[in-house]
Amino acid sequence: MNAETVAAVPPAVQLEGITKRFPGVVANHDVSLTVDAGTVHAIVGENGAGKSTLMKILYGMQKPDEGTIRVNGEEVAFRTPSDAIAVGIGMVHQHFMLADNFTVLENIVLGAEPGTAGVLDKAGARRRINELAERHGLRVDPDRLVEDLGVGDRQRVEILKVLYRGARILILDEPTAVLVPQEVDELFDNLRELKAGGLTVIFISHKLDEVLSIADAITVIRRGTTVAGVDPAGTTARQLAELMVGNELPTPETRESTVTDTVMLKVSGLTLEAQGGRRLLDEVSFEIRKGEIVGIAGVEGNGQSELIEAIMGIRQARGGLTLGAEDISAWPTLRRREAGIGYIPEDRHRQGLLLEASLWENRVLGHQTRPPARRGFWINRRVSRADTQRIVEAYDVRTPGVDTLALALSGGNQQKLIVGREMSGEPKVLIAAHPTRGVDVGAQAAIWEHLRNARAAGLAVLLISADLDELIGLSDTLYVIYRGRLAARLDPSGVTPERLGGYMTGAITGTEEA
Amino acid sequence: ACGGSGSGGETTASTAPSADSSSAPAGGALKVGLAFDIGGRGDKSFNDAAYAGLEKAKAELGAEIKELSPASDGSNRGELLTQLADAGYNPIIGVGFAYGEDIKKAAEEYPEIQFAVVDSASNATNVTGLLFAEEQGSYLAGVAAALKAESGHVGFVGGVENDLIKKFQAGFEAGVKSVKSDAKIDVTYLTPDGDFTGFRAPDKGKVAAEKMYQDGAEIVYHASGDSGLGVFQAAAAAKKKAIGVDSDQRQTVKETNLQEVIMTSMLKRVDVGVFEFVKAFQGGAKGGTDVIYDLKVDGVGLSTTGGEIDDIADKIEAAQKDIVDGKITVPTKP
Amino acid sequence: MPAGLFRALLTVAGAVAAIVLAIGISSVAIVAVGASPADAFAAFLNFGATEKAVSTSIADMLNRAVTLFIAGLAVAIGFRMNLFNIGVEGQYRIAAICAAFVGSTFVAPAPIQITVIIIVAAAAGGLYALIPAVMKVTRGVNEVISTIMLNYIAINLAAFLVRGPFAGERAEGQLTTSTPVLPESAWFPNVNALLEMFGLPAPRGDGLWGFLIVAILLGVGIWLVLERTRFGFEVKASGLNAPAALASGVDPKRMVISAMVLSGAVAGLIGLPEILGDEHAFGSNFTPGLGFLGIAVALLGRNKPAGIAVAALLFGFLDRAQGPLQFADVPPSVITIMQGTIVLLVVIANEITSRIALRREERRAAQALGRNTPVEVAA
Amino acid sequence: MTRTRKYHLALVGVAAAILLVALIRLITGADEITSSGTFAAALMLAVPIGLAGLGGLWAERAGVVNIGLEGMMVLGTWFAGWAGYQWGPYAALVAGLLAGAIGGLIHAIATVTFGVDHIISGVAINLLGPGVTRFLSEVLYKEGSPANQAGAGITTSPAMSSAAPELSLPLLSDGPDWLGSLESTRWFLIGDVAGILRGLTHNVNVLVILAVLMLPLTFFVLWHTSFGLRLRSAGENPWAAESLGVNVYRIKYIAVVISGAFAGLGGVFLVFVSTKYVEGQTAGRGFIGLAAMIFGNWRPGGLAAGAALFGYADGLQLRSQGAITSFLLLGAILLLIYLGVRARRADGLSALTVKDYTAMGAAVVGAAVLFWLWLTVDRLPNEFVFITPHVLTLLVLLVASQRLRMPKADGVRYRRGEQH
Ligand SMILES: Nc1ncnc2c1ncn2[C@@H]1O[C@H](COP(=O)(O)OP(=O)(O)OP(=O)(O)O)[C@@H](O)[C@H]1O
Ligand SMILES: Nc1ncnc2c1ncn2[C@@H]1O[C@H](COP(=O)(O)OP(=O)(O)OP(=O)(O)O)[C@@H](O)[C@H]1O
Ligand SMILES: [Mg+2]
Ligand SMILES: [Mg+2]
Repeated sequence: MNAETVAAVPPAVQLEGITKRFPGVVANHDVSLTVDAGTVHAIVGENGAGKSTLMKILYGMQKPDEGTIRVNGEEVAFRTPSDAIAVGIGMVHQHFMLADNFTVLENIVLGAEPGTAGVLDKAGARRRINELAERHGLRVDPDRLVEDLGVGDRQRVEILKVLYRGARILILDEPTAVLVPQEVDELFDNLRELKAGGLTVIFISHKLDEVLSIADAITVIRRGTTVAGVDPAGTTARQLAELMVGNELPTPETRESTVTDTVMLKVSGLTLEAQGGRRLLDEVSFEIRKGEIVGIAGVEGNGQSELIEAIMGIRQARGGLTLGAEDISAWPTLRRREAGIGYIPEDRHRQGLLLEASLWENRVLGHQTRPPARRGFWINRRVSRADTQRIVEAYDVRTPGVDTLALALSGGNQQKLIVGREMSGEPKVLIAAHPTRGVDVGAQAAIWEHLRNARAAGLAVLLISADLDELIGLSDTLYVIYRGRLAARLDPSGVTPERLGGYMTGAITGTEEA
Repeated sequence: ACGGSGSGGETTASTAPSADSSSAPAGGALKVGLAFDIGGRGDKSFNDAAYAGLEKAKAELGAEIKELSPASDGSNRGELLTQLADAGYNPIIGVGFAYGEDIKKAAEEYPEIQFAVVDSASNATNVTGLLFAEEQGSYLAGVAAALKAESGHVGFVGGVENDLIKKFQAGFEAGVKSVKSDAKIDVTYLTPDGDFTGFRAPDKGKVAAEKMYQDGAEIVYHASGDSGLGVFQAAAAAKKKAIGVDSDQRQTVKETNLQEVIMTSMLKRVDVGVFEFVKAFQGGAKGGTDVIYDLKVDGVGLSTTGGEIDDIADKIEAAQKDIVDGKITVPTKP
Repeated sequence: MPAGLFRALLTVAGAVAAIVLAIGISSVAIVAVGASPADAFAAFLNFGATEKAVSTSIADMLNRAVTLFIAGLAVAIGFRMNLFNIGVEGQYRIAAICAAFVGSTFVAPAPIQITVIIIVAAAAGGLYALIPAVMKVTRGVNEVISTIMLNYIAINLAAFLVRGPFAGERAEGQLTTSTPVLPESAWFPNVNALLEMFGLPAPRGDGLWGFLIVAILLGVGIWLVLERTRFGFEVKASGLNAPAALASGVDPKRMVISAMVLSGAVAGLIGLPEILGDEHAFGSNFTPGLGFLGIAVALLGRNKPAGIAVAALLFGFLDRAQGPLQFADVPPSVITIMQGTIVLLVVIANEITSRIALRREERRAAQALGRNTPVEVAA
Repeated sequence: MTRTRKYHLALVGVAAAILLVALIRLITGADEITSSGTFAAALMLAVPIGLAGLGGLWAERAGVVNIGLEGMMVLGTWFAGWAGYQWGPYAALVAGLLAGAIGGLIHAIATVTFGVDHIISGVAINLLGPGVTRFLSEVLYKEGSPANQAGAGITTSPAMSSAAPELSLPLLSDGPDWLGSLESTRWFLIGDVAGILRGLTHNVNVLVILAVLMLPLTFFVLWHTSFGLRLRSAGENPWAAESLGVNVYRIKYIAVVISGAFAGLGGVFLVFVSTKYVEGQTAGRGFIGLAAMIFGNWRPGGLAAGAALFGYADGLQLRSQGAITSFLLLGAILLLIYLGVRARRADGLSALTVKDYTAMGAAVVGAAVLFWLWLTVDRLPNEFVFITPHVLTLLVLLVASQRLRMPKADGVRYRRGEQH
């Protein structure tokens, strides 16, 4: 930013010539970054560009191979996060770092426990947390178990963790990935307050409009190096994206409707109760026709996961499920898959992949009972390999070969493999949950393209996503799920992300017919 | 017949075949091999007694000796025998009834070698069975216990519930009843057959004995290996008496407070058995028979260390005489 | 070099290094006793003076390896899908006594008789393993503790059966209890011929157990099932990532039941080499503890049949030296120490080597992604 | 459910249990069920299991599965015996503790530093423990060694130079021994309670007291100190802990070493009871301890209950094989109670599903069979008596295990900076 301020106060963070090599990968190469005190500084870049790594270095979780770190002008060398915490740096990680079986309080104080002679002072901690929460408008009940919290609350807990340690420099790695607009706005309000309080925020996101709305300065990273420092004032999302990837930013737009009137999947009165009798799914009913993409919008934790798992037969729910003409409500998962339901899970590492297995074995996963993967009760290795090769080429999965272990691939490439797998064997219905989450723009475009083509070929798709542009752009029909019931049925062509967010958070009620 | 081992062609040690030099092993040093049972040497009991006999043979007969212990799971008893045989040892002794089958096989493999097995009957022409009449010794222990226990309430703690230990129980019970037909005898086993931890569980022995003493038992006889330790402790705590087994435990147990509670011990002279066998072998004796070590040849008996049973020595003598004369036949099964 | 080959070579290298280290450690122990390591290791290699002795020793070693191999297989099947079947110990005991008894109740031509016995053993083992499996899928009972409990129960049950319902009649004064002796037709013919092929005389005693053949076939079969079939794939998937397996249509309950039962069925065979080839009955001398050793063998062999075979041979080789070591006046417990250290060190080596292999994998992946210049890779 | 309510429920449960047992005692006349002797024995047999269980708890709460407890316990027994005969019980205590801790250290090095599968490492240690101790015995206790003169053999150490002191509650269970006299009255309930209390307070070994104190201590440390919070975080989500500057490696090391020390302590206790090391005296208690810990849902209270159950069943079984049969009656009664509860919960027969019917039917049959057995069988074959504790454990697990929850990252290989 402008020179005077720099001269006045030393920059909060100053990274110079940071290089970090992982086996075979150079995550960061001679990165330089200057963050002025009391500003919100955004870092953007495609998947695997090296953002998280850079931040982990700044937070003392990774040691740089080369380069110097200055905090408030002082040169520092971190051995562990505690060193970073000591100089007032705090980090909210890309993936939640919470112990589910602990209370909010325990999660927050962990590592910085108050008390005398090692004995935990819970009352004191509770007071401090409540007071912090008040000051920054981050409401959470310190005594609840984290596993009972929604993503929004969890995000707040993460930020409280950092504030609790009196951090003056906050690192937020993709904090908005799982939030809806309203929650994002809340978060940004919080950030502005923090900024007003003189704190410095480093902010990573793939959502460029957000970046532009909150950031005072932006640094673009590509392939591990800083390619540009940008002033948000005079920049558009597209320009940013081009800086990131060097190509046009695609937007999901369904061309002419391919919806037929043969119903492919019919869900009627689907209901699922939790132990306490609380309804996770409440009389959910809808239809998906051949060549139709039905989108489901909703804040995470409102029943999306339960819905898709019920449709896949992973959870047992009451209610009707018909595929084409057949009632499949009593079928086990396997039979449903065999009948032609494809499944892109929301968490690829948890439900989608065998990380320690080769790519071709991951291709077989879910198809182990069908040709080409299966011959009699044998697994057909040769054909499976060949077919995996096909996917690798068709979906541009970047890998040395089909015998590579899945965990060696970047998340984006892992995702492409999964999409390719689920598309093969001509599914009749595809359940796609966050098909492009954490995937960079290039890969995003490719995956959208594949969805569109399949749709044109008559595939019925149930799309669940936190990316509202994706939802609006791809869906033919859009439902909003709120507290386990379908709160509204909307026409994608006539709805803005903001209004959609209103429905998702229950701010707007009542349905409107398309 | 003695020891209930009525199998044909048996002799008793007293009338063991006298040496006839012609069949003595041609010159050559005397190399005696011995294979222990699980636990091996240093168990302060059975195995050590056998080893004592072996050392006696070394000292008095100038034998060259080698003793082997099996793996802790006893999976390689047979291997030990062949290894001893291949190393040129003759005779070879297996300690413990577990060797019965393996000795038989080895004997067929090496007809030229003489074998002996402790606690198991001869099952080949070149195998000598060294059998002990534990029930007879236990009978005397029972007599002593009954005579000493005014209330007529005694107990028996068995380590592992197998037939060998049941021989002890049977003899003991018979002995007690012979004195006091209305006597009360508590019996407890620590583990079932096949679970040998019962011989190494002093705490369990203690619990079992404690109960007996609390119920009024005055003397408890144990056949439970190292678990006996617990029995002695219980006795000491209850200021009552106990009877040891196999060796003279009043000597082998070093704790003075425990020595005092060991009224007597039922001696099982495996050492005698081993030594006599080697001696007989040197004398040219051939196998194919069982040698019964019973009261008649002092193969079993009661220890008198501490002199606690001297006052009833005559009654014990009488019982012993009746058994030797065959007036009394002691059962081998409870 | 193809990733697979590279990984294999690395593993072998690691294992060798580990074993050398283990030998070093036990040498220290041996020196501590005042014996010379040289003698000790001579004892390990001393298979006897005469040819006959040598072939006997080899037979002993192989016979031991056979049982350990089967035990390892049984354990591995469960471990493959993170199903910790600690209950192999109990399963093989129950199976052995049932098979021994049933086999003694009838006489049929050898092939039929032996087949029936094997089937009974497998069935009994499988059924006994079914108990913890059902407890797990219906009531979510942790299999580690249920199988530990069932081991104790099995020991007692066997003791009861062998002295009660299944007891055979015994010679006067015989103190060992056992099931009725099997008819000749159930005695598994030995395969001393194998040794004779190498110009060795027939070993003494029962010679080389014919069950060796069964074990080999079993090993190949298990390998095929685990590595090549749909079932094997589902086992692997469940082991690597249960939620993913579930999401892809693998029924976890079915998997737990079938894997556990298969494991138990294989466990059922552990006792047979001894019973069919040597003792011809289940009795007081029946070898205990193979189930626990099986765990060590399986883990040493990385739950893969080939590896398990090697591990079993190694253990057999070490166990055989029980006698020779004592001839060399070295405490035989050195064997157990070696086995323990080898297991520990080999798995540590495995960890290190597989990490190296993984890094290499990632490097190649990253190169394919073309994110880095050669210079930096060199760095 | 709040902690206090849990606590009250527990109290009520215990009271109900005592009442029930007293009732059984009255009906069956099997006095051993509540005699002080039985409870003394139960306590003695439960302590080593409980200590092993605590060992398991400390390790697994920090995310390290420890089936090497048995091996560590064996080390504990040997070194306790070895130090005990030379320098007395306190040296034995220290030596056994250290030996176990070293076993734990090996486990920590393998699992934490090298990321070896926890089960493998544990199995290896279970091989090493007996191997090393046997080796040491063969070296130090062989014929002619000084120890051998002092009464050692390959399978036993010499006796401890002096026994560990034992304590009693003055007046109540000592001297006038009021509890004792109360017990001997055998009045319903009063006699029973007196017997139980006396059993737990008469001539109690100091180590028992120490061991029992370890339970609340463990609870306090793990749930009410910052160290405990960090330790448990290593078992729930080590990466979160790492990201907050907690040194997870160090925590895990400490936890596993302590775990080993507890196992060693269990070994020491066995030696105190037998006054010397006896080869194989652990007899699988390490595994039982682990079972008790899982049984107790990875919590000190629960594992105490598990250990107590084992100790009690084992002690009763050793003292009076006959009394065991009265458990058949107990089982029958429990089934009937279950039946009643289930029937009341289901409002009206209409609401009952097939599942309910089958369950209740099974309960009825079970109760009938057990009752019939109790009437007819007067003495079970010993083999069936011996397995009482194990069968009981299985039964309890069948009923309760749904509620078990193990630490999220238990048994997971943790490497710094490699979360996925
Ligand atoms: N711990 C690690 N070990 C090996 N390689 C790593 C490690 N962490 C990151 N990498 C490599 O460094 C590259 C940069 O990773 P990083 O997580 O920083 O990307 P990113 O910019 O955060 O991507 P995303 O936007 O998806 O979060 C990755 O592509 C990966 O190849
Ligand atoms: N700790 C690690 N060890 C090894 N590889 C790692 C590690 N962290 C990240 N990677 C690898 O770096 C590559 C990219 O990492 P990164 O997390 O940036 O990808 P991503 O697109 O964000 O995937 P995800 O969304 O699942 O995090 C992937 O191969 C990932 O497996
Ligand atoms: Mg990132
Ligand atoms: Mg990422």
